[in-house]
Amino acid sequence: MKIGVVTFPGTLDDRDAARAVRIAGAEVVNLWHADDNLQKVDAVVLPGGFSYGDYLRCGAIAAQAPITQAIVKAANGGLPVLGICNGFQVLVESHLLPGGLIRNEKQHFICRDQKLRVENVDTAWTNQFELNQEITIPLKNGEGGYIADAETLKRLEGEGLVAFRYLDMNPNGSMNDIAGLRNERGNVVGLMPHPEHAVEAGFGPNTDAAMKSGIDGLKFFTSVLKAVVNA
Amino acid sequence: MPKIIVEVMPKADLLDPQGKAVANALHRQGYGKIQNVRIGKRIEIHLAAAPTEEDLQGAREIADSFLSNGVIEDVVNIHVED
Amino acid sequence: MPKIIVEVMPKADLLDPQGKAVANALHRQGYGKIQNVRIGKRIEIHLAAAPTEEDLQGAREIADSFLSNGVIEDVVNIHVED
Amino acid sequence: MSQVVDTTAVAAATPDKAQPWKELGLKEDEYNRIKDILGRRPTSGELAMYSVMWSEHCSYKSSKIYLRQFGEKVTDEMKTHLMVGMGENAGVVDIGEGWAVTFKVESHNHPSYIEPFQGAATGVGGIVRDILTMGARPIAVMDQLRFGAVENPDTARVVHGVVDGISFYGNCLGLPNIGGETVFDKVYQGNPLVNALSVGALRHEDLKLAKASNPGDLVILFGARTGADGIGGVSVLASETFDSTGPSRRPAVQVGDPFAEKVLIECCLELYHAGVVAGIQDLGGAGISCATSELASNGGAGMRVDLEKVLKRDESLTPEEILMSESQERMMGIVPKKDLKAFTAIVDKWEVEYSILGEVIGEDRLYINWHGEEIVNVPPRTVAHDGPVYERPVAYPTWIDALNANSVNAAGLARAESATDLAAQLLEVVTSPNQADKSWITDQYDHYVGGNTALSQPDDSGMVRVSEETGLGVSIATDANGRYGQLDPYAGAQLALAEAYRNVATGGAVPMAVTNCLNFGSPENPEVMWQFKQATAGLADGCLELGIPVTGGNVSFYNQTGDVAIHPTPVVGVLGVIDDVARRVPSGWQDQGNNIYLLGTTRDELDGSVWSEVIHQHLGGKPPVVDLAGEKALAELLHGASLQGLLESAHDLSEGGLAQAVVESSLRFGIGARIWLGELMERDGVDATSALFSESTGRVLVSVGREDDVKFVGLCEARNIPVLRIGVTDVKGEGATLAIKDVADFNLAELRQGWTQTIPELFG
Ligand SMILES: Nc1ncnc2c1ncn2[C@@H]1O[C@H](COP(=O)(O)OP(=O)(O)O)[C@@H](O)[C@H]1O
Ligand SMILES: [Mg+2]
Repeated sequence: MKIGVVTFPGTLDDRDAARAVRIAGAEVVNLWHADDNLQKVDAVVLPGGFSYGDYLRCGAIAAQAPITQAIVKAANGGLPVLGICNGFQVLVESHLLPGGLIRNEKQHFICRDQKLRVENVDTAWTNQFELNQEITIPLKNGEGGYIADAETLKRLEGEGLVAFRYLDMNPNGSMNDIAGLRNERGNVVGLMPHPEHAVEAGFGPNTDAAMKSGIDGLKFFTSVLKAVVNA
Repeated sequence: MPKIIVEVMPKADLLDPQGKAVANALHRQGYGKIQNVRIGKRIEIHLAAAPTEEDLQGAREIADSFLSNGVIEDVVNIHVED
Repeated sequence: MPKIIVEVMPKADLLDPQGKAVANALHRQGYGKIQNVRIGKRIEIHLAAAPTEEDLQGAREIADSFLSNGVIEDVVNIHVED
Repeated sequence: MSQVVDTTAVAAATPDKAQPWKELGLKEDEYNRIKDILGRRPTSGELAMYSVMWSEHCSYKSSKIYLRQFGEKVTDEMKTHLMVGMGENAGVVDIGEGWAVTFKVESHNHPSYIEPFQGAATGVGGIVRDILTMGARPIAVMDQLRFGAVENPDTARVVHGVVDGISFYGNCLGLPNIGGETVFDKVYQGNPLVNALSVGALRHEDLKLAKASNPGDLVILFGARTGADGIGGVSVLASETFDSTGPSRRPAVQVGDPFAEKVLIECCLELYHAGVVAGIQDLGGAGISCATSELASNGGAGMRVDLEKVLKRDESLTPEEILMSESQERMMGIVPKKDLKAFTAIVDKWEVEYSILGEVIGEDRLYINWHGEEIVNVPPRTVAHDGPVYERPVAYPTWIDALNANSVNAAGLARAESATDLAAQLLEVVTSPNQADKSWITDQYDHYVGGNTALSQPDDSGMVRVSEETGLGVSIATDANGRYGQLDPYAGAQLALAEAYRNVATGGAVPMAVTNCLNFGSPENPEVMWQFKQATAGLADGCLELGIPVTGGNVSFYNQTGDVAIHPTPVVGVLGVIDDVARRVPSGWQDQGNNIYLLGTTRDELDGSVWSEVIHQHLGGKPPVVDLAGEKALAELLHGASLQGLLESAHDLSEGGLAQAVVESSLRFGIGARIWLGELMERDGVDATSALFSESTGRVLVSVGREDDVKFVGLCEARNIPVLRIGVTDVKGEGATLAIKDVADFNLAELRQGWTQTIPELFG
């Protein structure tokens, strides 16, 4: 199975995303922003970072890239796409997911181990979780405040499109504690926190069991393997 | 050098944490009269020659499609300066 | 509601990375005529009543001392809107 | 500077033309020396070059004679792992398995006071480019910060700007921040210190040196365009002190673009990998003046450059300004003609702009033309390496004997009388700004990116995995204590070295090499020069005794306002190697029911301590005794113990003494403990105040699983390291407490509340 990992100029977590894909047992295909060929991948990860410096608006310039255009087309055709942090911002700027992401309420970049509730397990990227499972993965962003107008929020909640919600504390002032979204079809998922930083014991968040041993993020990647096989 | 100025502001009914932070700071400094602060962008597009009507048309398109995100922002003003 | 608008731009002879990135993006999109882009801030100060002369004076002070960083930015314009 | 071009011909024809050498920071004899070298007056372009390159910042003219010791006081043994020593952009250390690392710490103090955000941001950018020029991939950064007093209104401006700047630039580069220092002291009010460290990893065969030695190779400037940023910044910033009276010369600041630098990193690594560059030099202070003269001088060759070919952001720049511009995110590559096509293919791929400025020549000359007219014609060495060298006057400070005499005991500072006193003082110490939790700062830094961070804040050292196959990794700790430095700069430097060395050892790594950033006042003040002389001697002697070489560093002088200098602040960074980062040891208890041992001896050493500062606002006496042999034995013990997997945790004792260490060890993972001081006080003959707050060196607090007790104690006794069981770890979670017998039972939740709220309350 082949999973594409996109690199824009300024992408930072592409190596981490590739590592996560490998640990999950899939083959990594590096996708370059300037290409518009998805090389027959079975799924795509848009990793975190500061594509194009996050200038103008996070993800806005990356949303214009040829590879993004190709991904949008394929996503509308059902290709599983995961947007992490800056990747989530790209999905929002490409209107694959609604709303917007703005500067954190406290105005500072924040890096912490963040507790989330998985509110949606029938997507390509969450099917290995249990409904309402509580997970901890790293969060690190300066512009992760989710906003949307009233009716959009109503629709998101009504149609159960909120995939992840912040628990214990809302780190960036996101409306309704929204940490991540899914699309109607469930193939596109975006979130601010970083599952790819919680896939290898020794380098993840602390758990009660042992320091840095958290690997809750791995299920994102094993989920898509299952989804693709069943598809 | 002639410029097209595009002004973008966060949508009125959406929160603007940056503006809020500044407003609070100003209140702490004693500027009680200030009700609210909102912070947007002022974007200068520099051109070699005075813009033609179609340059302006182009600018309007860029402003809506790229320089602003209609979901969370409004383009409040586009004008020419030189 | 009456507003004082403060416009702040990066100093002309300093690098504006944001403007540069946007200009490059626009060039990639085929807007060759665009020579340069610079991005600054448009700050709206909302007031309850039409600003008095001293409100404006206050705004000028805030603009220089707080809303802009004189080392790297210039206040290019302050005006009233309602 | 003149708009009509001042060519070498014009210069020869108008020998008596008045030139602004003074305004450019040159001394008269330096100006005359330039004339002797050239046999005529310099052109304005040459004057610009010499003035920046001969500034203190670039030429090290006041420190050179002392820095030599770092290269001289070394044994062959110490050199065995050294692939590149001092003098290059950064030293390179062989860490085995075909891997090498390069690391260096540098200051960006003055710019960070003028414009804290951009100053700190470009400080990070600069050190990362240094690492890159060695052919290494940067893998982590650290930041060493000194701010003014927390109560001073200007401090918040600097703190917010500096932390935002480091966060903005480092995070956007995708480099994990694995540690640093934060200190508040009024002596840094007008002179905050912003030091930044970067470490990079490379395969042995990928090692590069920035030099131009092959005639015919092309000289290519690539990266950002050249603008008016920080013109004259180097000479002005590094050779003028801030004087509240009199007009302070504020230079044009530099604005950083971390995105451009991230792209540059990937681009340069691809250029190295493709083997299409002979060398790459970064452009930092002194910009093109520095890059051209250093590349040529390093390569023992010359260069011919057409300056008008430089891509400019602003067409009005004069040639002198172009030579001095400090625009960031630029690199100069030396490219064999045959590789030009491959080179341009790669830079184009990364959408990096470039322009071919000229080529390397066999002749020992640097020619720079401006639209065909010769504006520079100099021997490159005289600009880059043969600058002035001063043996500045040195004077034993008139005030220091009195300061040393005024010890805690001589001053009769009241010690804690009762358990209540001790408990109150402990809380006051651990919640004081310098001892309180630094998460408000470190939570603004990405320590996850890369997926290789094994240790970071709040542990004693930062540790990153280098080889994903074997787990081979490196760790770094940095330290400096300005108060100790003020009491005794020789000891102060060794204490910084000892603590950084210990902090690497507690993590489980083996100390290997040293970098340093020496922050001092004005070298023109003989007493400051004495402090510098003492500190460098202390550091060099200390490294020799510990057997680890200094691989590079940086000097920052003129950190003073008026004639008041900062405390001598020699930031020392120690690099350690660990065969498998899975073995790393955290600084806090990990489990209930483990035994807590204190290694080392506690003396009545409160002079210069946090206790004397926080409880009595006192500074006087002599700093703690340094015992480097003891530190070495301790480090070997810790390594042995961690190899056998005996250590659940290890935390060194430093500022705040045992009190600080037990509190931090408990709060690390929220695990309680019961501690008793009686046996310690009895064995070492100290009172409770010293037991808790003394800052005696060579001490580490470890926790060991019950089953490993005998083994561990045996190990200590075999190496005759003083070992004493002073407690046992307790339950975690709800109601967990740190119970210190005859002091108090501290509820961990309340303790954490106090320890974590100090900094946010001040700056949040
Ligand atoms: N400015 C900073 N940037 C990054 N890490 C920091 C900074 N300041 C403090 N730290 C981290 O906080 C922890 C405590 O700092 P400190 O008490 O100085 O450690 P130590 O006493 O071992 O020198 C360490 O892990 C250190 O790396
Ligand atoms: Mg320590």
